[in-house]
Amino acid sequence: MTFEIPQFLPAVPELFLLGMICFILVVDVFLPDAYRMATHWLSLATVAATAWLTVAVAQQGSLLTFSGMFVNDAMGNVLKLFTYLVVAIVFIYSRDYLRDRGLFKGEFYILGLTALLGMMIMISAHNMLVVYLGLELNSLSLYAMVALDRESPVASEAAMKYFVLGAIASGILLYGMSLLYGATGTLDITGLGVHIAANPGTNIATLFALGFIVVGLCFKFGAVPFHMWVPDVYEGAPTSVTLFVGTAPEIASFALFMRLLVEGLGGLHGQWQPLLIAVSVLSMGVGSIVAIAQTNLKRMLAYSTIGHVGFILLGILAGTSGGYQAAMFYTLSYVVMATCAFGMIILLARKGFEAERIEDFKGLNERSPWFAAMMLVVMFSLAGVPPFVGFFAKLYVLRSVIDVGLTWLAVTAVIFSIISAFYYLRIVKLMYFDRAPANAKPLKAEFDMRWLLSGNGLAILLLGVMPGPLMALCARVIAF
Amino acid sequence: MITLFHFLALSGTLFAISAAGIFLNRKNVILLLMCIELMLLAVNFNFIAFSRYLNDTAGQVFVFFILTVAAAEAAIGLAILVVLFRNRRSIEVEDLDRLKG
Amino acid sequence: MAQEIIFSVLAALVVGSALGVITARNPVHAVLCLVLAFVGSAGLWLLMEAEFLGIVLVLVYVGAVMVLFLFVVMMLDINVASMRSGLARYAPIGLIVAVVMLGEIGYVVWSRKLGVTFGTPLDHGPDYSNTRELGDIIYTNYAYPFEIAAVILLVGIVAAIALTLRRRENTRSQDPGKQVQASPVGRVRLVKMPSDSAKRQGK
Amino acid sequence: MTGHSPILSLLLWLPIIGGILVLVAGRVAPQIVRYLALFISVSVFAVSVPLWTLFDPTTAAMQFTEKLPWIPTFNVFYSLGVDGISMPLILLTTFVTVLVVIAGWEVVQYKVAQYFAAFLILEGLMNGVFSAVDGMLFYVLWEAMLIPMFLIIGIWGGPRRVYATIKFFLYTFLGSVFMLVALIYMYLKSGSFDILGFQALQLGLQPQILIFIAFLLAFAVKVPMWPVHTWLPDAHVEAPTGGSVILAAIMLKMGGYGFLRFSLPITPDASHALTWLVVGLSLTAIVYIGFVAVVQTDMKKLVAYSSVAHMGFVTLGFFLLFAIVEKTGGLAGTVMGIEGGLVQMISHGFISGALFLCVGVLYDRMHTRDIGAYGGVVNVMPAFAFFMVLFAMANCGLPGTSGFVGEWMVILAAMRANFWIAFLAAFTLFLGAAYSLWLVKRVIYGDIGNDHVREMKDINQREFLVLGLCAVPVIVIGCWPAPLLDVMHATVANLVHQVAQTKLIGG
Amino acid sequence: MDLQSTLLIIVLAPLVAALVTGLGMRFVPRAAAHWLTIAGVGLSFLLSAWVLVGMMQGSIADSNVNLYQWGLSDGVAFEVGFLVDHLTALMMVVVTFVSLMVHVYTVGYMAEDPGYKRFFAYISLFTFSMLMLVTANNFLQLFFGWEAVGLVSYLLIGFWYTRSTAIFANLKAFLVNRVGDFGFLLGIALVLYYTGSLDYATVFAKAPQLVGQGIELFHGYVWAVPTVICILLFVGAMGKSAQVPLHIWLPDSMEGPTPISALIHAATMVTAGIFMVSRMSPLFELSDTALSVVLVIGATTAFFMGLIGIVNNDIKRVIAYSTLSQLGYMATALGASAYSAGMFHLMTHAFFKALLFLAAGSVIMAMHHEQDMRYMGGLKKYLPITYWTCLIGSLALIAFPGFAGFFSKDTIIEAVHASSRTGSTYAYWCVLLGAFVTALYTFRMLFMTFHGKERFKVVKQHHDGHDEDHEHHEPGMLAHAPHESPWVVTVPLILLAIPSVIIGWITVEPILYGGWLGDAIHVATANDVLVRMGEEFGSPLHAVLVSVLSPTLYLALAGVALAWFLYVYRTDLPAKLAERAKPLYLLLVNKFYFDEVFYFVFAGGTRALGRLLWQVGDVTLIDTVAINGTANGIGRLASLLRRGQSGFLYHYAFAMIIGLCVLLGWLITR
Repeated sequence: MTFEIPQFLPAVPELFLLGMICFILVVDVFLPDAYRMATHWLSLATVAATAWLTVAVAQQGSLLTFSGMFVNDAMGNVLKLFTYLVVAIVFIYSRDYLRDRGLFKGEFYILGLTALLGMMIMISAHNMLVVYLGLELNSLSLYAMVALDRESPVASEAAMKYFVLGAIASGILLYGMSLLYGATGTLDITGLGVHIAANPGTNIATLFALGFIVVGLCFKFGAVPFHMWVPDVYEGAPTSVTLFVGTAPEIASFALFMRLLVEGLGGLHGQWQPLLIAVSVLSMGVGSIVAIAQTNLKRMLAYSTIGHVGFILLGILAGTSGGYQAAMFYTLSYVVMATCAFGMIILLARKGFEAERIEDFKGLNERSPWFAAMMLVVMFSLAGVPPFVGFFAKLYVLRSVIDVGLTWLAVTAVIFSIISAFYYLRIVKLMYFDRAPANAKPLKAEFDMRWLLSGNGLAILLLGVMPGPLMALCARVIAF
Repeated sequence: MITLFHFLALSGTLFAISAAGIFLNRKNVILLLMCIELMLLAVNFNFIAFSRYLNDTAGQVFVFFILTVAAAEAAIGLAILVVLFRNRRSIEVEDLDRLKG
Repeated sequence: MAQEIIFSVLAALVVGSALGVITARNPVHAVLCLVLAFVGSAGLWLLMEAEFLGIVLVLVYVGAVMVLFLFVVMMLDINVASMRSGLARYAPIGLIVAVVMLGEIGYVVWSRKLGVTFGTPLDHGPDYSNTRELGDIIYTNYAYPFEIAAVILLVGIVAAIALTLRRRENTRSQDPGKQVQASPVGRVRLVKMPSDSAKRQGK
Repeated sequence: MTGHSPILSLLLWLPIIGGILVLVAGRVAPQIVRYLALFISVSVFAVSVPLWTLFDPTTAAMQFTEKLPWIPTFNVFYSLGVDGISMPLILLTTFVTVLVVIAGWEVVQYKVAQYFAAFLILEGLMNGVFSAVDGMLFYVLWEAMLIPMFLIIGIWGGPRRVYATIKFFLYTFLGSVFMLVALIYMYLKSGSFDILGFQALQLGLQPQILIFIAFLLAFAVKVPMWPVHTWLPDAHVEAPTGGSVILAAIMLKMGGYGFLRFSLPITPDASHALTWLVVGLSLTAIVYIGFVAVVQTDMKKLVAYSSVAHMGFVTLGFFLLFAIVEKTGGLAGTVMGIEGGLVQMISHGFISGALFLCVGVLYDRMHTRDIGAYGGVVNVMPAFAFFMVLFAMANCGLPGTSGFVGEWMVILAAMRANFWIAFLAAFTLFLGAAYSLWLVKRVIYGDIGNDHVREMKDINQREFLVLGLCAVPVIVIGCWPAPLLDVMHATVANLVHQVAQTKLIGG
Repeated sequence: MDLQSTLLIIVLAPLVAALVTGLGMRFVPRAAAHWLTIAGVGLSFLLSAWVLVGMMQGSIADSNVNLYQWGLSDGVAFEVGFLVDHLTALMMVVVTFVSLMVHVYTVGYMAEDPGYKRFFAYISLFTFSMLMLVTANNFLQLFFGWEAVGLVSYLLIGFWYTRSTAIFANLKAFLVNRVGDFGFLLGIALVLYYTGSLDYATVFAKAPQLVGQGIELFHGYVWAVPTVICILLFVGAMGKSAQVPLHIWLPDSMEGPTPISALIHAATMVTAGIFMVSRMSPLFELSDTALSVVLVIGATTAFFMGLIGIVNNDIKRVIAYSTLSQLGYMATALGASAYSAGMFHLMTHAFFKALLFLAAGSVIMAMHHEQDMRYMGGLKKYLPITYWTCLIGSLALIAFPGFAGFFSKDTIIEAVHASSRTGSTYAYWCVLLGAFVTALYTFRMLFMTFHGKERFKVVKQHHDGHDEDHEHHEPGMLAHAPHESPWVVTVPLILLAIPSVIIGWITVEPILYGGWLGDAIHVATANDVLVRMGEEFGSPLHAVLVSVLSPTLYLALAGVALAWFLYVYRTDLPAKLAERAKPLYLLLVNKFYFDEVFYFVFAGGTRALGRLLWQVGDVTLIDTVAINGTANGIGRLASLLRRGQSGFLYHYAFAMIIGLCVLLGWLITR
């Protein structure tokens, strides 16, 4: 049989990252704890270099390699770049937190980088097998990271739940893939598209497979009713891991939806739209309502994530390129906001003290007006109040939904957004209207974290005042 | 004559059984893990059957990778289980209720 | 004809042991049932000329993974007594779900409307090697997934170690980090001592 | 009007930047914060004066326009402009802000810089709302306004401020999100967010009614109209004096402004179909709320309710149009209704603002708003009593004060529509007098109520200045509203003709 | 100097004085306060007198000029301007003259009052407002003046703001007036609607077209437009001119200082309604119904308010009720289309009623602010001037032949007699018996105050009777013997006494029958009773002689006699009578229970309704149920859903698998 060596160039970033992972792994083993910083900076450098490579190898159009299993296209590259950015931020935010808790070990970075690799693979996967493998690579790393704090009972409990549910979900996804494979005779995503386009009559097995796959994807995204892991994991995991779990993977999950549902099963849009409508309404509802009853900030943010996932799904289910652009814009801006929010929690946390309870933000305005303002920006942005980016994200998806005539859905969405505004306001209220407890200490943080966090918050404002460029970017990279 | 559908039915049955198992086993996490293994087994049956009746090896390759991943998965899962047991002295599902609400 | 018999026997075995898994009173029994199920499946796979996978299933899965399970089950001694309590409470709903799932899958399967048309599986000659065929494509077309799988295994190792490895006191494990750090200064110490003659002359 | 200096942009950004400067000053040089804030607000007012002087009252077109692309993806423009409706409101805003800054001079002691900064930023946003010609820009500023107000009430507010702010925020948020949906819908129909484009848009009756209701929700909450008014008393009671002033003097006006800018011209037929609803609600506000105001025992609540009642005249005046057309078949009288409503908005801005300032003056001395705690204030504070009585009289629409002009015109117009509408509207003559003067009787007149009152000092120069600055326009507009009316004529006439012709196809 | 600027000065001089005195109160010295204001009012009096004279000689023609445009909207121009004709000129003179008198009088009366300057500022301001009202040439300005006088009246009734009764009275006065304005404003609005203008000239020109037009107020019931308009306008007049049932504020307004009672609540402001109706005669002439209403209400006021005067013991309130009654007479005249008679009585009444009030004020000063006549008596020898002027005033009031009141009042009675309008019979009997009642209460007042034996003691102890707490000192106890008031008080009395005697002789003929008021008053020939009376009318002297034949005179005399019998000769009888006719007595003492009803209906009703709407509507329904209810509901839902997140792994798994089943089921069954 004939076989030509595949083109490696498009996949250089992944390969480089893989190499660096092994290198860092080895280096880290030979490092005494005193020099652990090296791992930190090394990982950051790796991410930066990968980003550079990604930019370097990016080219027009989409380019397939590895016998069509790997695709390098504009959307993928943009999503990857954002993922790098988030992961780098996460590493910087986490450093002091981890050090204070004795978790400042190489494993965090190794697993983080492998998770990153997994996300990259998901983002540029073009074959169901690769999708599955990328998903697993990512998930397994995340399971381990959640359990990384071995002394913490809640962490291990969270990890256990995450693991079991994740395994079930991937089992379901696999079953769907197997059926799909049987129904279409191919694993290739292009092949799927072609096959479905070729025989338009929806056949029962494909639909059935579709159901399984949607469930699998929704689990990864954390959409109701497959969301149960989200609050527990967010609360149980160490905050820096929560920061990781809660941000970057959302981008990858969005990519999964795009690859599987849109590029692969786009022909079945009529079939999966109702499913996603149901899921997104449920997500928005549960997310916005249950969050009200929370006293733990991480848990509250978990529910708010669920709610936002509902909004992202709105964009996807619209099924128009405008909708996909909206969903992408929403995902990216949400990730920026979530990073800042968890960053604030880390900022407030100190050795032996987790700033997880909502009360811990009392009177922040007196302790640090600047960071209180940053948190204010995040909260109003999450609530979807202009002029912050969160508003334009909502605007974008609502537009796409109304565009396809689902105005009632838009109305439902805005009602839920009002309900959700309540608990965001509660945070602002605590920070500004309440007096700080007497024993409140001033915030201490390395200057790089301060600057980065401030920049993060200002970015939310800036993207809000000037949403044009990012929108244009989304519009350019998603053109179906 | 054994047809594709025999295998599909078998895998379907396995899948259903594993689902039922998740409902039945409320005590102990290991059994949940085993149910998941059953689920994967069902999936493998599908792939193999299809690859056979499609005369396409891809399915078998997929199974090959599933097995690999499943092994790694089991390793990590059991590792987490051990950590959990060290923290809680128990792996009973009933005891995993620290995080809720 | 023989095939049908073998199939039905093995299928019955698989299903039966699967049921055993989920109803076993004792986790050890459950693991053993699972092993049985795997063995049966391996047989069925052989029947489908997926020899390599069949063997891998037995070697890797039964031989490694299941043993790992058993090991863990033994290590974490679980009180068998409390295993079955509360089974009844969820039995009905479990049953219902199983039946519904089965019904749905069954409906799809019996509807026999799968997307592609299935030819009859062609019987390979005796010189056919399933292993070679798999090998051919795994190392060529599927090189990329293969690499990923490798990384996944790596992650498995790293994670397992990171989570479970505990440095106990009074264990003589070696630490590469420290070894590399080793320097002559830390090894030999030269102590200067006055000789007896010097003492004597001092007098 | 091209080639002019970007006054509107200045009015939008100067206060915001100034606010940030004030925040910075709060860090580096706290002692100059007040003067800086005053300087900025005054200069903003100075910048806004040319709007009046250079305004061309003969045209209905937008003036001082600016247009830059903002969000190309949505075809959203940063486009500003004013006409006879919005120009006076902008001046009102800049003027009142100066008052607020002076009023907060030594009253505010906690987080001074943030206080003034919040008001300056708020001012910029409000100017933006009044001058936005692009729907999305309008909406963004409209919502953004909530944030500083939320903080103002919440940080410097009274004991129940949390309930009040959250109620305020969610109420207004609830109202406006539906407007957002409507805006998006029309954007998809017309391809841009240009308000003038919206007005030119052809719409069937069904969508019109839905859009109208969406807008109604947004604006009715802001105005506020019965029955979505209950946030106002709470917000006012808890807000600091400055907050109440801005809230009553300007924010409420945005609702009325919205009706003229959006509801009427964009959905004329729906407005026609639902006139009964709005008119009914307005009359309810005038009568029902009037009665409610009479029995209030909290001064701020009383003034707040009276604001609701007075805003009822605004909405009534705006929506008399179709009633008149139906009755008389002509447009005569419609302009008077709308202009009356507009004048009422301006004058209410001054009067209610002044009344809240008066309450603030008392509150700063006694730290209670309970009417029962006062009595015989005139004995110790004659100068203050003079202003209080003056504004109370203006509040019950005494001729010669601005409060009279609007009510007079609206009632005259209402009579064209229907005798009974005018009849109910005229209730304000009695009710307005009842609650205003009863308040005066219990607070100002009478023998000295208690020793706390006896110790009260009369207003100082600063307070005198503030109240005096309020009194002047009240009297001037009352005695000679012609100049104010003249700038509106062209715009309102144009608006009326726009609204008078149906958008229905073939209609 | 042309007419317009003259008018401008007439109107603005008091305003300037008021502003300077009022706003510059801190800086203006005390003496300057009264000199400034007196100068202002004096100036405008002289000028208006000049205008009047000029008009009498015909050297000054009627003029109607617009000063400036107040506002323009919808093609309707709201102007501010002056309409000067004989009617206006007459009113201007009356107003400024009485005002001037009061200014002078005040210098003495308020001498010790701390609010001295404020008082002058107020009354000057009042003069300005009143002049605005009378010189108006359009409804807007009329309404302005209308409200402005109301405002000043409000301020002046509450002048002694520390008295709870005073600040209650002024609020009451303002609110009751507002009820009247309610109708007035609607009337104006209707005028604008039907004539498209608010300018008198235009409106009156178009007025005839209104006839025959109908307005459907209730479904199926159509009213004639003029009737509706006129009744609404008259409602306004009822408020200002204190016609039943909106009269209740006037007696209480006596809480204000006496000069005010003289100026505002007797001479000028309360007659604004009468003036307005006369001004609107072209409209009122279009509707017999409206006029009948005016007639009946006026007559009722005239008679029944007089009755109350009989039983009241507060000297000022007695005069106040007589004012009510006299206003009733004027209204009756209007109702009988005898507008000029109404105006004539307005003028004469202005003089002698002001006189009476000021005299009463002088008495009150002498009694150290004691107003209860039961503690007076025999003051004649202490206050001669006051007594004689007061007597003149009383004679004028009871229409004793020859005095001012005689000409006007008799004419009214005759006019009503002659009128054939619906309700005129009732009205006639009211006004006729009114004559008797008037005489009774007037001389009761006179006798109780000046005749009989002294019912007060003079306790020799130093007591400053003029400090603020004069309310509280022992009734009937005087620090020192009463003495005649200073010249600033007596001079105005005398100056007012003169016209009370002679004015009738001079003006009766031109005003009533000479058609001197000219075009200002328009009477449909069919209604014009005065013309017919004019035919019998020879000369004032003749009229006096003829009066011997009229029942009026004898009724009046009977009244006087009865008063003398009861309050000088048999002073014990009144108490007995009161016992005998208790119910009637109580009815009168409680003023027919009007106040009670009003308090209950208006004050009580308003507050009850307000409280109901607030507590039930706002607080309960909207806030508690709708708003907080929703919030709590969501909160409860949250905690409910929250329980779904049970923390048990298998529950989570169930959720997933059941969700899967549902999705699949939905997919394959569609």
